[in-house]
Amino acid sequence: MNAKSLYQEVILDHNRKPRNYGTLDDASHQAVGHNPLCGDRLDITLNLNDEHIDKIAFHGESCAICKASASMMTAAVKGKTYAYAETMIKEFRDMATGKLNLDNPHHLGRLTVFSGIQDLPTRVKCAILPWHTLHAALNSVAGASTEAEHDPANASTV
Amino acid sequence: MNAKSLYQEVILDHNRKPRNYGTLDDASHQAVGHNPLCGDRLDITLNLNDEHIDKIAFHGESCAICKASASMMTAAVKGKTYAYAETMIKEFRDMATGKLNLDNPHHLGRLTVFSGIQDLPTRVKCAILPWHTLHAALNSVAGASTEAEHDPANASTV
Amino acid sequence: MKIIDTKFESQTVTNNMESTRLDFPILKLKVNNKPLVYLDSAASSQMPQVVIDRLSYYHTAQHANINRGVHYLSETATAAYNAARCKLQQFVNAKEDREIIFTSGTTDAINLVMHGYGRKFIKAGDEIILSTLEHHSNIVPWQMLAEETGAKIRVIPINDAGELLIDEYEKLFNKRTKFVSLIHVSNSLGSINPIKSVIAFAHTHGVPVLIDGAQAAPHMSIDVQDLDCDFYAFSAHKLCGPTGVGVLYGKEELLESMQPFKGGGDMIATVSFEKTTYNTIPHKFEAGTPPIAAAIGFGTAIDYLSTLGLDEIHAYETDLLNYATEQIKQIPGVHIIGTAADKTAILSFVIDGIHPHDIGTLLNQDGIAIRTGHHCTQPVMQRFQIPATSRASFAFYNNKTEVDALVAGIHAVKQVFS
Amino acid sequence: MKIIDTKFESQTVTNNMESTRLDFPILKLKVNNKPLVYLDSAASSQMPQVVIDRLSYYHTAQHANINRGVHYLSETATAAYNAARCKLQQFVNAKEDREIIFTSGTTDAINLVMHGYGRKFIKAGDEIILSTLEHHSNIVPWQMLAEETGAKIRVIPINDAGELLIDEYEKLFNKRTKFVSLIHVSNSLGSINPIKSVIAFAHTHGVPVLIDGAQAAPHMSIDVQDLDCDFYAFSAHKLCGPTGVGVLYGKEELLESMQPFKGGGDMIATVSFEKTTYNTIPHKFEAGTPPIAAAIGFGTAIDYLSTLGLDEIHAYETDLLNYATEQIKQIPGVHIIGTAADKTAILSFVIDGIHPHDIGTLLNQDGIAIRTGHHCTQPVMQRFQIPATSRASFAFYNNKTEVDALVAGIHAVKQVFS
Ligand SMILES: Cc1ncc(COP(=O)(O)O)c(C=O)c1O
Ligand SMILES: Cc1ncc(COP(=O)(O)O)c(C=O)c1O
Repeated sequence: MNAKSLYQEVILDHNRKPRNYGTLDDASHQAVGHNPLCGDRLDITLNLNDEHIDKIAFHGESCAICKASASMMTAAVKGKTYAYAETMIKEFRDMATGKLNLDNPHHLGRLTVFSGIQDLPTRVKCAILPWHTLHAALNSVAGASTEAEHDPANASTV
Repeated sequence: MNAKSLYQEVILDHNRKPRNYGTLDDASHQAVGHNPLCGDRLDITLNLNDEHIDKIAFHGESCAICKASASMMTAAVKGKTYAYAETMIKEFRDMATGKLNLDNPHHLGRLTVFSGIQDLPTRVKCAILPWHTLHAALNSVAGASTEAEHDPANASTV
Repeated sequence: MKIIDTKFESQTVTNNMESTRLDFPILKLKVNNKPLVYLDSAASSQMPQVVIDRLSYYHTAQHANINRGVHYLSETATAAYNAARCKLQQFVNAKEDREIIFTSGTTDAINLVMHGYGRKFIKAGDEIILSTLEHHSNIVPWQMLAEETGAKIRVIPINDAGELLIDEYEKLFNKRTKFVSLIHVSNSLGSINPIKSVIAFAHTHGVPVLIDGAQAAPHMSIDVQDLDCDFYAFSAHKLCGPTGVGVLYGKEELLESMQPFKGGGDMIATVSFEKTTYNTIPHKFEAGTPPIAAAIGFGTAIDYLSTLGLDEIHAYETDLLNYATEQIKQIPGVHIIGTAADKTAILSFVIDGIHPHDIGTLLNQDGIAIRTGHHCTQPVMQRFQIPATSRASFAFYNNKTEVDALVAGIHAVKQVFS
Repeated sequence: MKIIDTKFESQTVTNNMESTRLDFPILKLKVNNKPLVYLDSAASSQMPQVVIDRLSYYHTAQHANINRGVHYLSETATAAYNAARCKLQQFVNAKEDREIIFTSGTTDAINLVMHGYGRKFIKAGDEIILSTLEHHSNIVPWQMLAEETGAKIRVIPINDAGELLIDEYEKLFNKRTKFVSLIHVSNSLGSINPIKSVIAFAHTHGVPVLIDGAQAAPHMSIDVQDLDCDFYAFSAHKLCGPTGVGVLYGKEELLESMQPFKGGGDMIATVSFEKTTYNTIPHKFEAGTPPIAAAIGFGTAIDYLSTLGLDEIHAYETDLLNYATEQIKQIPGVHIIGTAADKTAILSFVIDGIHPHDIGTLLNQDGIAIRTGHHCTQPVMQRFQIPATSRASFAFYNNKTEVDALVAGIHAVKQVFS
């Protein structure tokens, strides 16, 4: 897949009409993701209820790849359990860095549209940032804000 | 001239039987030459009488090129005037660095045996050290010891 | 045959400078099946064949460690290394070759001055003047110094065009002002600063000035004696030379007065555990085995550029810049950042609603290499309240066809996002 | 044809290691009409064709500035640079690739630790342990630190063979001991220090240890996890790689705890004039454009050496050393300096009544390249009360024929002075 087709498939939809865009006023968990080297910044707020992600929202300033990734991610994890989301986070990161064999069973669904990102190494971190931030949010103390850049997993990708 | 013939001509004689080797007890001028990068060290003592170098002596630890240069130098400047010695110093330095045209008149006499040194750039400083030290001695306050390494002329050759 | 034909053609079609692109093998690459359009020379320039060959020749027939070696290879390598120093001396018209210190790059050079001059002479309460335009490499070292010593940093502001506010600069001076460190040409905006008068003013206050010339030296002729700067720093890899080497020019008296930066071999005269004495300049500041091959390659790059002529390079690039500026500013939604009256061929821009990174990735799809991001000048980004720009930077080996490709590429990017 | 014949011949005559000399174009040189006999690899090794070619290829098809570039060349160069880091990681068996910092050489690496660790953690009255064997690059930085902070330097003495006195080492420890910085293999004598036990002892006192591996890494396999050293430094140019690049290995926790050495681009996370935050390791210590090409070439050199096998190299060179030692010590009036039980293939010697510089110049007349002088180890010279030595140093591309040439050359030198 080349960059243009990646852009066309993903952008056309999610960049212009991002899903779950905004902030939850009553969030139980939240995190701020920040990629200082390219200026991307992403806020994620979510409500974890009985291990389920009841509600989730994101906003921020970022490139189209990051925004589309965030938008599709929120749609994909909404209503899922904490454990399910963590599995997706791991699978997405593996896919983006070329470590996931998509022929094996996985839970990424339409998110496989991002598999081409592995050929654009400098953009991998854009696609991954929302997932790191979600991971940080899921593991945050209620109301605490975590800088995803201090997450060692993210640190190694910047 | 290759290195071997330079060595043969100069060494055979002056390295084994250096002229004016030793120290003058009643020196009017003196200097210590030091090439820290190769460990060469040379003491020169001399008596300047009515602008003439009446007596001169050297001793020290050095390679054969330096020793032979010192030995021949002392023989050459003994009895000469301060001004004449300074002219020889300049001519020798120019010859060693390839700047003297030996076809023009000069005062170096048998010292032209060192003209081949210009093809051995790292050894130029060995041949020149006695001349820098002589220069330092001639311009020293009576009895003072000058470290030739602080002479900018020498400093630029180490 | 083909190469000669092309050369002939390009010489007749445009001018002589353009034919230089044939000297650069990398410019023949295809990227994504499109001819490479390399517009990232401000980040790093490409290398002409003559420099590539010089490096190979050095490693094939001349290499050994330099200084103090009495054998043929060491003497040959030493002579070539010293010759490179003399070429650099002439290139910037320094008075003495020992005023040229080989460093590992501009960053290393600025850090050398910070450690060697700053940590020796700048004290708590003293002030250091920088500008909003600085590259991080001319900010962070001084911040480190300020943190260590308690000195203060004062910043010359810029206007909306990206030009220094000289009045404000002059107002910054007071008795505590001890150093000025200033970028010659902005790497993110292209602004050429009026450094000669800036330096003269600082000198009326007895304050020494370091000029970060990383973006100037490749594009205009530099005369450090005419400028009367105290230090001037630049990197080989932006001058068609190798990575890993750069130059710090410094006035002899200043270099002599400074403490060494790094300790090691060759920078000493004598060493014992009781007492160590330092070598003369430039050696005092060149501890350890230097980047011998890279310095020699740098010398060859300087020869190459000097043959072209820096004034000719400047004129050609200015023409290219004007052409590109005209084209780009006509594209709806595109805004040029950095519109100083006096500029080198650097074109930073933003496009409404499209993030620079997406622009960069999509242009690359068409073989066009630009740089996107903050360009190591976050204060400039903050000044213009943008996270990043897209930057096309031109060298003498670029041509108008490539500008046209960039313009077409930008239209295509807008199409994707339309 | 000729080359293939020679190769075949050398393979049958001796062994496989010797045929490697055909990979090194410079070894085909004639000097003063004699075949070059290069016995100065301890100063700088030569470069195999595969590394020369790698550098040319990089400049012909892959160069751009690394990090943050979204275009093809920048991504290619970044990937190649990172791959080189991973090769180095494997080469010394570091746990993480981010524990490998590219520096401009061993000297730069040691200075990095001095500024980054020493200036942060070592205070007045603290003690730093070095040894008599150290190269100036592992003395002067610590003297600079001692002068700045008021720390003290303690020195491990050596015996007449050039071996560390381990008992004396252990006695140096006390509560004020804060750092040990030790040469792995002496560059002037060849002594291999028992660093594993030295490190273990320092660790019983909670003291970190830096190992200067400049002369060890080229000649034996290094496992930093097994050694448990805290830092390990070496230079590419002694490992068949280019000048201008080296490596500092450091344990992650230590590197994290240190302050940066040089400020500049890429070593920061965010910069403003108010507050700057630093990037993660290794970037925190790689300010500015690194020696990209040289690091990539270093990686190729590491591949080359790893294919030969460091254990095989060590065995071959030991055999060569033993042969050379036997030959040289039989020459009347010649004295070997450095007779440690455990040595790399370094042979320092003096000849009665003949100054080393004269020996070096005369051997060069026969095409034989050795190094003469103090080898940046003046304290070793002081210990043996000599101003200088002649040093022949061997690499895996040398052979016994060359040892014979050296022996014949020494006889000829003695003849001149007879
Ligand atoms: C033992 C030792 N340490 C340090 C160095 C310094 O290495 P470099 O000059 O590459 O910085 C050398 C090389 O001369 C050496 O032999
Ligand atoms: C203006 C300016 N200063 C300093 C630097 C740093 O140069 P280097 O990375 O070669 O040390 C650069 C290059 O990025 C630059 O453009």
